[in-house]
Amino acid sequence: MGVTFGKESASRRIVPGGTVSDGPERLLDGSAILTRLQAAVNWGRKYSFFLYPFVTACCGMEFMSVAGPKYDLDRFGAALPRFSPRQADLLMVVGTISHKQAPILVKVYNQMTEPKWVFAFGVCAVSGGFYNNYSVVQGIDTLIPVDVYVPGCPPRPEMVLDGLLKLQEKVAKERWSDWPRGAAPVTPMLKKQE
Amino acid sequence: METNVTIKKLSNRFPGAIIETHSHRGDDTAVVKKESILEICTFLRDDEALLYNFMMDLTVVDYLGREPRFEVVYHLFSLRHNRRVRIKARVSEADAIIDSIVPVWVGANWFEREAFDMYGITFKGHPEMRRILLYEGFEGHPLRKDYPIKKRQPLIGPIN
Amino acid sequence: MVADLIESIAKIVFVFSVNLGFFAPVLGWVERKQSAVMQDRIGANRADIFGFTAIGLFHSLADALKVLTKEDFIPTGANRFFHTLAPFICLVPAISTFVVIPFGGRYELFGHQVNLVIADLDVGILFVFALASLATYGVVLAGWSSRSNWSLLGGLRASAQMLSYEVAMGLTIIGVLIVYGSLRLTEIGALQENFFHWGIFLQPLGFVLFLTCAIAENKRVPFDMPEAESELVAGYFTEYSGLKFVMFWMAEFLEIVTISGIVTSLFFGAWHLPFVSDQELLSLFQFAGPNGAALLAMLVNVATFFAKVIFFIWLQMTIRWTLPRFRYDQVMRLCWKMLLPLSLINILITGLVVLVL
Amino acid sequence: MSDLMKDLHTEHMVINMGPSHPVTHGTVKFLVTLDGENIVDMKVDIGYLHRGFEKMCESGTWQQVIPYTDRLNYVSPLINNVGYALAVEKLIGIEVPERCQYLRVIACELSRIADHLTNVAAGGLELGAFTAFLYFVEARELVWDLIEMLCGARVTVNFVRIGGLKNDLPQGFQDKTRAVFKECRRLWNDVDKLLTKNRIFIDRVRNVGDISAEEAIAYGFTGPCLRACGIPYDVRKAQPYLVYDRMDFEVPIGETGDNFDKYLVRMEEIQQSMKIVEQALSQLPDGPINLDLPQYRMQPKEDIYHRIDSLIFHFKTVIDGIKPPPGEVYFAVEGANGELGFYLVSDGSGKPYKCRVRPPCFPLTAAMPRLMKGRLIADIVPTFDMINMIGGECDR
Repeated sequence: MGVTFGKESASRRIVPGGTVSDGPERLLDGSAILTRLQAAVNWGRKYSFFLYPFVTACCGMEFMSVAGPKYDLDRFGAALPRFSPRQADLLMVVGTISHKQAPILVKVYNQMTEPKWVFAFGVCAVSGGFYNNYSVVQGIDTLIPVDVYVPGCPPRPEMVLDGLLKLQEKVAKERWSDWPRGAAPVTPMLKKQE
Repeated sequence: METNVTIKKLSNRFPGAIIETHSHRGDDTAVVKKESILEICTFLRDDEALLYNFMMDLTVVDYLGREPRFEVVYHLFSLRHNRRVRIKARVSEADAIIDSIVPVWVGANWFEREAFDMYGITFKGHPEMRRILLYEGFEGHPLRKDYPIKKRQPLIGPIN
Repeated sequence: MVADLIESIAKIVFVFSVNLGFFAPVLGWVERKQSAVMQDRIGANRADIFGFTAIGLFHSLADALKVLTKEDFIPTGANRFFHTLAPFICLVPAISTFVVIPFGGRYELFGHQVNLVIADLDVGILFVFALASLATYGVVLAGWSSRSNWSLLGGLRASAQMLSYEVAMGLTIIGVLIVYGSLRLTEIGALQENFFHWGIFLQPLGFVLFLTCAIAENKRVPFDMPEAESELVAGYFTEYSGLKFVMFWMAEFLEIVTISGIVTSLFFGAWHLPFVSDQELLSLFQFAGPNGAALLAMLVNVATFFAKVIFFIWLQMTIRWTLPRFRYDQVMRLCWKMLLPLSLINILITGLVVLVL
Repeated sequence: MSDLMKDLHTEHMVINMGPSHPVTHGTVKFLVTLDGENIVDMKVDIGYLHRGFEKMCESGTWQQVIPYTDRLNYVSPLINNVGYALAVEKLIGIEVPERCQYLRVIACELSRIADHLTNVAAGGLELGAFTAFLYFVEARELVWDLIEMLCGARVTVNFVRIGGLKNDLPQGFQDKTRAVFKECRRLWNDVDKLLTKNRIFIDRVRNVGDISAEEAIAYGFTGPCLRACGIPYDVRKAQPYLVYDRMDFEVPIGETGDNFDKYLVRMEEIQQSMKIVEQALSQLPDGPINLDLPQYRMQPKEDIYHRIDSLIFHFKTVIDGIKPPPGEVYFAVEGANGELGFYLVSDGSGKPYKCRVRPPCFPLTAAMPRLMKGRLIADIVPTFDMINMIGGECDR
């Protein structure tokens, strides 16, 4: 029997074991050429993350260190920060997201072109951290889908590199049918005046 | 002692406007009537013996249950005399309006906006009295003691 | 006739495979690695194929694969036609400029004259300028058609900057033209056989001015106003994604190669080895017979040319990673108040010297 | 020319810089009205990193505030720690032992070095001088190694306690400091060569963002930005706290208050702070680092495990919090950006009734429209960098 996950993936029925039971993927499943091509593309994607650094808070200090000479994110092919969301693949949410900031984060996510991944950097992005109050979003996964969670306040650079490697592993296992992800499943709550 | 020169001068100059004074832990403090805050600030800035040219900080304390409920607290600093003073003005909840001191120190602009944002005190004569740290559409003033700490007003999202 | 055709095709294939197949991807890698070395880092080195990492060379391949499968995005309300056209207008001139740059001399091979340039135009240098001006349209169109304020600002800056520097660049060349008396790049190259007749010795000021203008024309740091990251997000290509975005990048990289090629042709003795004349080179390879000697000499010359090109690429990369960025008005002031008068002075001095001699 | 301008149909362009824009560090929005490249008007919108600092402080005990202070100015957290602890100590009316005071000075100055290094590095980065950025990030990494050695964390340190410190100096700290400072000075010299005499850099920063001393005072400038205007106001000299009066250091000042002066002041302060740390280490006296007042400062762990009175005090201070007498104080220290003041109100309970921070970069950011009007859009970059707005502190 299939298991259905969440609202956004309701159209996809996923069987334990990982094969998708219906949709176009079924026809292509087992096609050797497509599988090899997919593996090659995944290989390319995992070594070529263009980052969009959504840096808001303290974790930015550690983010600088991760990009700096000692830890050197560039070794994994993820050093090119693109400040235009159109060109970025990996949205690095570095730091606390307040309710005032949330619509902007969602907008940036929606502006990014597929395929796109999200990296929650630091405990504030993961769960809101110890700021459990009126102004802080309790984890960015309430707004946008997240691929890797790296806790820590701020996380040490080693943890960030580990998170990046985990993401690479995840990307290597992806299928064509995982894309596109589409826009973030959120709706405006309060009317915001400009 | 020369430490309370400021308070002495203030009491001499504005005998009717000073409600009380103290120097707890060496911090000279004067509680003044809110109607005369602009006049007192101008005096503190311009008097030769005082010259409080820095408006260091402006904040509000919410004494819930006391009347008047709010205290607007000004911290001033004189570079020439290397001296600090704290001026407080009490504002009631029903009439939460006080004169803006932006004409005296232009730097007070954002501090007053923040006080408005967090405590809902209106500063009369302020050039741009609107929220600064929170967003338009946020209801209530979060630093008031009766605002629940976890009462969220999200702009976006199904959750939160 | 057939031999001519074969020769042309061989040259075209050679030049384009070197440019597109070697320089374009490798320069991406070089830029990453050189910046890494300059900054005490290691740089990209993890992408592997069957365990081989090739000191990070495969990262360029990974980038290419990813970019090819990235969503192609056109903003709502943008002009779809021009938005798609713009990167092509940028890339095509960058590729085709190399057509007139000679990468070797003339050789007698099996009774057939081989001239190592694809199109030996008698107005070669003008052709370069004409194509360089075309690239401006690509940038301006990209900025305008994206329907974004950042792009528009980037496009405006680009149009002003590139046009201004074209004027200055054109004037810096005139000194060279006076000295060598030709617009044909092969001829200018051939005249630099003697080491002391290299453009750098005859036109030192012209060389410095030309290199500055050329880097500015290519919009790289410190002249990257149109794409200044900290001011305009990504400038004129803010709204481009995937392949089209990379086309702008490739155009930039290829232009580095082109600039290096032109600088080498005009100022650094083109394909000649210093202190070795063509005759001496040929006599050096006498042992291989006349055809073999010509072939070997040709190889040496081509290698020399590309070695010089690579040197200038390195120089441009070093400048890129060392200097901070100008401000927009300073860039324009530098052009109109410094480079332009200096190049006029250069023309004047060159003219006087030529007249007197 | 003016007739031509009248005939041309032109309109101003309004663009939105931020809150997610490379120059704004993700926490501030500039609404810029442009006439071509010139800034006609500018509005600054902050609050994107408002995390309810004061509300959180009021909900915890006095000691639980210290981790929150770390995250105010997260580039120099130790200064915030020290400032808060000193303010609470003033409220209670106690003074920490001499050795503790020296160690707090060392901690403060290390933080200040890291802060200024970061600031100059970020300034370089945004002007395109990527290499200078990485040199100073490397230097900062070394200073962070020292901080990590001292308190076990790199960024959010939580090192200072009310009435003392978390721990004493670790073994070998002196030697490590000497080695690190040697390396820092070398990198400092490299960056000095790369930037201070670099014509492009000078052109970008000189005569941009300048402000007169009177205006700076009216806006409430403090710290390096005020000193760049030529006013030698430094809380460490004006109202010496801890043992700063025993240190021999100078307060660098500028002349015009432009970005170049701010940069030079910060560069010189890095040197002065290194000098202070060296002096403090050489003068460091022996003795306890914590006050022996169990109702305010936790007793050593051995005592808690073995003595019932210590255990009771420990229980009371952890569960109820320490209880300063009712009253109010304002205490200012010299933060990396200027005067960092804490205004505390106690109602005699275990929780702060009010814990207000005077953020130094709040008035600095407020002056951005004044500094930028009539300038070019590219000038926002160095000016905003040299103001060094830190989101955590400005928005709290």
